[in-house]
Amino acid sequence: MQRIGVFICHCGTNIAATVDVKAVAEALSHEPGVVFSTDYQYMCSESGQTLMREAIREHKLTGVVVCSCSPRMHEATFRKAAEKEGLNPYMVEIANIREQVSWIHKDMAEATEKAVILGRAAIAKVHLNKPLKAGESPVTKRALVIGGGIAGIQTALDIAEAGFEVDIVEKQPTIGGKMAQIDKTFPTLDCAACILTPKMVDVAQNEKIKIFSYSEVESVKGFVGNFKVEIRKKARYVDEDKCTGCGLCTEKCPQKKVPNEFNMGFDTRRAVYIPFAQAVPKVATIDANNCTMMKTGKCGLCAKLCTAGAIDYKQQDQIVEREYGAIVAATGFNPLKPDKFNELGYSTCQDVVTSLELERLMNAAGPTAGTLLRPSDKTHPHTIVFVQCVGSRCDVENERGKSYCSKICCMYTAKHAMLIREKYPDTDVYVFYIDVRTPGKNFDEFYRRAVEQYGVHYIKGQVGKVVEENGTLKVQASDLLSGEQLHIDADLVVLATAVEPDKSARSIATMLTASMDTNDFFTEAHAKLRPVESPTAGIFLSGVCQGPKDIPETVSQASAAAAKVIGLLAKDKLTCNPCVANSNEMLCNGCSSCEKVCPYGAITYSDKEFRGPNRTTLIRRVATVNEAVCQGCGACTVACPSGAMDLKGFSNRQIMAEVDAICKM
Amino acid sequence: MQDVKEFRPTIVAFCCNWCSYAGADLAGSSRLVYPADVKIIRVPCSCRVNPLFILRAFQRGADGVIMAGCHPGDCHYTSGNYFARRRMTLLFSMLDYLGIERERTRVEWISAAEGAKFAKTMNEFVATVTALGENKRLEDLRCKK
Amino acid sequence: MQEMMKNRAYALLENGTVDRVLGWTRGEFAYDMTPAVFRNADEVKNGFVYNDFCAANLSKYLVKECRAGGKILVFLKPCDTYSFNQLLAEHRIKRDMIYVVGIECFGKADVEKIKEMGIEGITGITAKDGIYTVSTIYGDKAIKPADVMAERCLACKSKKHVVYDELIGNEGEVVEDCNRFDMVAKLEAMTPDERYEFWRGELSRCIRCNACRNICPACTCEQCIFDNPNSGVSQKAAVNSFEENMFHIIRAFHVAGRCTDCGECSRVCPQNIPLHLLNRKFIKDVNTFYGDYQAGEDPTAKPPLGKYEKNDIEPGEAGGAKE
Amino acid sequence: MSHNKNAAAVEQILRSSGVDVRKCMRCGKCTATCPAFDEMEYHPHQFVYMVEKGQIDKLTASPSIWRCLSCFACMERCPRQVEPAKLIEAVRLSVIREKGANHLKPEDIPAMLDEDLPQQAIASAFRKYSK
Amino acid sequence: MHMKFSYYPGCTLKTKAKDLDAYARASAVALGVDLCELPEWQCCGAVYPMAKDEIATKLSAVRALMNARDLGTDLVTLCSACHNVIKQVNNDMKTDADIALRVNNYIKPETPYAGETNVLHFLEVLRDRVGFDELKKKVVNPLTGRKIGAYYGCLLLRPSKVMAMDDPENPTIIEDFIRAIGAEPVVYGMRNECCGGYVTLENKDEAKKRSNIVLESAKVKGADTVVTACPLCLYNLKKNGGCEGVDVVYFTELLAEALGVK
Repeated sequence: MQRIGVFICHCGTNIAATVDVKAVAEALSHEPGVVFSTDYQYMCSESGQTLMREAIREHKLTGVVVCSCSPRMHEATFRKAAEKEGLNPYMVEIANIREQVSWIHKDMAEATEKAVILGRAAIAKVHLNKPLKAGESPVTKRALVIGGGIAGIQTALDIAEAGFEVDIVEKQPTIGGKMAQIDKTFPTLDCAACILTPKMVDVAQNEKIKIFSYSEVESVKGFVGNFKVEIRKKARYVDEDKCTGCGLCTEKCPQKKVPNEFNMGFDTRRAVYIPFAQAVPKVATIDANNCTMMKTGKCGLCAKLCTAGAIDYKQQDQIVEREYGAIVAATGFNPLKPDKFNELGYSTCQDVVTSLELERLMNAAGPTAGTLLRPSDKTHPHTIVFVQCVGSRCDVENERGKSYCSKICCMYTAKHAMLIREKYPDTDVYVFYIDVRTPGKNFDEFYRRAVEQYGVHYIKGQVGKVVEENGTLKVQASDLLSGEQLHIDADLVVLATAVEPDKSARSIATMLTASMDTNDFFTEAHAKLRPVESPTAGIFLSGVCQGPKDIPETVSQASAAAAKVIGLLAKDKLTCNPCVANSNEMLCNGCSSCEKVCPYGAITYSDKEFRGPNRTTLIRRVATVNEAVCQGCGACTVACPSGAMDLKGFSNRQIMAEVDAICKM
Repeated sequence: MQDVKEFRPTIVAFCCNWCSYAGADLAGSSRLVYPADVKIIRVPCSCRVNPLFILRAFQRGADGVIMAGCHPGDCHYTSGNYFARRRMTLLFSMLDYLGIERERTRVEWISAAEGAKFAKTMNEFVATVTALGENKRLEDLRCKK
Repeated sequence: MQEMMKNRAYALLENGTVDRVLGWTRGEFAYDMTPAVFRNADEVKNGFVYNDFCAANLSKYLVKECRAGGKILVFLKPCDTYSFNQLLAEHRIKRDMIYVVGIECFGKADVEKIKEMGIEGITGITAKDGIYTVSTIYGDKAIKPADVMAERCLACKSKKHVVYDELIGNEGEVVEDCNRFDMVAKLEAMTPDERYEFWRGELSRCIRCNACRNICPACTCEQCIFDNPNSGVSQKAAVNSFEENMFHIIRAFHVAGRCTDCGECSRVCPQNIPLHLLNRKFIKDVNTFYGDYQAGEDPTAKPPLGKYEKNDIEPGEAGGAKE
Repeated sequence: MSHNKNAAAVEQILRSSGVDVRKCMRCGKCTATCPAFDEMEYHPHQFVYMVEKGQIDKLTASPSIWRCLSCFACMERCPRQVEPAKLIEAVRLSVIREKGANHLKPEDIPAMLDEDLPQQAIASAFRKYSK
Repeated sequence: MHMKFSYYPGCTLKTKAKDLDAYARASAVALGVDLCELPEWQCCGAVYPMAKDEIATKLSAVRALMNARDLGTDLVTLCSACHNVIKQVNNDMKTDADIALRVNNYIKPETPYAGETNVLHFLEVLRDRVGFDELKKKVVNPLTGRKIGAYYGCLLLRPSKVMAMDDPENPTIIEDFIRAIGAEPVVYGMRNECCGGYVTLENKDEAKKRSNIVLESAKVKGADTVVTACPLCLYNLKKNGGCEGVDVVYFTELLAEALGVK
């Protein structure tokens, strides 16, 4: 028989005003096994915990019931206090008499009666509680970062800095991501390449970091500390180890007409290419869809030219299996294609461009060598209209856009406007905005500079229609503050399109069993307190894959994710949740019903010898639960017909004891 | 008129820890009233609810049993509520087949953010079961007071 | 038929393919054919019987036989092969220890039906040219097999063997239109009160002899929860209506998605409770809600309670009481 | 706002139009897109805001309600599904549903006709302007 | 290939817009499309009643839809306005339970109507049923060298969720049609902006302004002809707009011409 102590918390007046706490303590003191029952003003306070610890000591308690707020609030607090006194923490149960009683019932007699019943149920459960000990599992001391943009790069560098191995898997031929395409960065206006490329070089030179470029994650198995990942290294038809990145092939390849995705299609590249000069790894890639040799078997010029002998037309995709202790999703974003906003002319007018396209049109390494020219006729634009919030902040029922604010557009548009006015003072720049959102250090000052110093025309209103006539973009818009409808003849229109998570994120989340929101952003374990962790243990989030953010924020979050990864990899062993499934081998039929409903693959089977009747032995197939993998959902316990499978901490008998206590009026 | 004592049902609510129990907490912190007849048992996931528990509750005097879990697709354990949904669909259909009032059992998906739905569901369910009256068809007279 | 089976048994024992033979032998009464294991040709010769009263499904006996080692020959009727496959799927038997001989089946006789005809004191039954000759202490009587065919055979779902190593007789087909859900549908069409009365009338007769459980090829638990004092739900004998309901609901639930609808439970019930109607309800529901599924048809198929669809029907939407 | 003296009128217009004015984020795209802008005293975004503020009297008295072309452009392009055209129609209906308040009277028609005018124009105008 | 549809011509097509109707019927015959005029149709009301509490004004459209359902055919329209009204009302019957209930209570049909009929514009018949490639094969008199602007106006495209004919801001259906009959389509910015509509009755100036904006836009891009599917658009563009060198005709007229049945 357990020796149970019962503690009724007043929670100030939160409970005591509605529940007669003294009466509850008195009633529960008569329950079987209860040797101590009292009430106290704040059980969660230091002195409340001391009261409990003293009672455990004095009355030699083997079990504790606290009637208080929700266990989601203070179960951990009370269990920790009990543990300090040498009592197994899993011998403590909570009866929720605040959220489930005092806060929702008005009548004191009724509330008191229900509090007693809930207390009885908790006591009944404690009678069947057993001390539980958390198991341990080892940790593979290597991390995987999925995505090689600035988020992935920063996370990898920080993890490597702490002395752990990191692999980066990047689906493009080079790391660098979106930041590599950007011209200048706000609010300092320094050049993106100047601050990004040194970090890319650091990654390449770091002995702890291995880059799988032009590669994708194929499958993920295992659990926190023990992931097994298959990586598909896509055939790039160039031997990475041999290629010196000399670039001869990329200059001589006769197939010149491939749209250059790095420059947003404003110019062309060859079929064998290195995306940009500072690419890491600096290795050529053959684009099989456009290579004459790959398509027709006739050409082979690059192979003839390559002195290193790196070209290999027969290369195949390769699957590499690697083990990791932690995985970081850094899958990034893409700008929304504004083809559902054709009133703004994106599909019909060449000179209506997106902001990322404008980055390339202004970049010194871009298709116009940094001179801002219109795509249509390569002339200088003199009137430029920026449209904010294209595809952002749409009603959820509006299938054209996203419901969220993309967060970065206000700032980069101010940056664009300012850079243009700086370089081409004869240009008129209009920005149509709904709200200007600039929270961030030096951000509003930056925006004000665009207005005050650079004379950018900020207009509160939206553009309703853009029509091209005789090379001029006729912009029809509203100016809400003056109550006018404006008709502006513009030369260039720039759409600040919403960011959206990369398309690969959904399938990666499925592989990682990490949850996503309706917009396909990864969900964090806690919106405020655990923002860089996924609810799935061992999966961490870095950068825009978790939600829109700018570069400074991405980098801080990337480092935060790295810190969490380092915290995990620094451990030699992980403590597991002890409330896991457990199979009674004597009862197990080995029928595999449990295995079929286990979402974690935590159940395995083996043939074991058992003592049969008359001193015989017989071999039976029985289930074993891997306690490090089991998350304790209990699906298997119901699938099991023989009752062999049970859940520690929520056993069949414990739950039935609660049922009995509740129904016994 | 006869002097009958007002019938108050006993309702057992199995709530999953991650969504519905948190939804009940939210109902509490939002001070949304529902009858004291409802008593909640916390389980890790709706898939932990064994038909045995439901029958057991009826045996011991429950007049209604409700199971609440995360919305399909939102299970903390990814698939638990999908399995629970199949099990309860079949179990409830069987109880109905045996002539036991199907209104005494219910499944509802309630998220951690749906405190209001939790209170509304419990109010509705208590009203339904109160209207049905005492559970006679799955009672065990030995367990009656 | 019996002779062909015996000859195959001799041959397979002889050439060492199998060590034992699982078949039927005569029990206490002439119509009482009971499962038996034969260890050699002599035992087969003297004891092996096969006739229209060999209704027992032998699959379940293989669970025990597989633990005894060696290789065993088993004769399976088409419906028994579904149970066999299901046991295989659940790893309760080992395929490589078993040699399956499929045997053709035209339906089995139900001795209760013979007795209902007022025939008493039966001492022997022989079949010839499609007529049963029943010898009794009062003389011989001739009856037509169709008049005494077991209920479950009248609604036979399949004449096709889903597994065998060799076949005696001809292979049949799955019976598409077997009407086996008619009675379930009839019950569903009743009011809840009528259904309650019906089942009370049936289940209240239960004496908890456990015959249904012991014969059921799906009930092969190492220890049944109802026998396990630690399960918290053990019962020796049903004390009242609740326990009667409880036992049968849980038993049906435990075999839901696993029951092949072999009908053994109803066949062996000494109280003639139509227990198969509980299992068939689950089978019908599974077919309706989740698509047709026949347990044992494909041992690699995922059972309906071991899988799900995201848009599965909600418990509140499923069917419902007719007013 | 619920205590506004125009509460009943607002309620009627919201119910009749089915528009949720609270969804408006004041972006002004409706007004940017409106082809009848120059003819209007109050513009589409103002309809939304003024209904929300309960300024129904001003709207019902304004000639703007007869100027909407029902071209659905504001509805189509609104990122928030607010549908200002429906609101304008509801305000107009609240006027012409009053007895004798028809904006277009049969006796006005002959003067408007010309030989090419399609019936459709008259039918449309009656639907929009009269009850 | 033989296709049979119920056909709703609408009032104006029986009077001022006889051409729109007659050329369509002649072309339909040439294309093997059977347009069976719906018996006893009534005026659709010409404009879609947007208010939730307008029921009576939706009834004639519902009756037409119900007749087509009972005949077991899709319902084809030609006039943009009729198409807009009938398609939007159909959508109400499908998606707005309250409106559907009240309409059905009013009409009391044997089988309540719930938006079962498929409403097609004749252009959609050409695109999705006949196919522009097939149409091209049947052209005997290709309009080679003609530069034609498509005028969509408002009613064919908006609200796009309901009308679901094409991209509401960058449509191609009429351009593809123009290509199929051998002419060169001219894409211009104002092709989906309003012509002034019914406001022409009391505000000619506005209608003139709107129509001229549209025609100027087409002219700048080099169109010699603008096609429409709406009698009121045709009226506004021709009568109130009027742009030298730009003719305004019904699309069916060009279709008939190309098919040699004009």
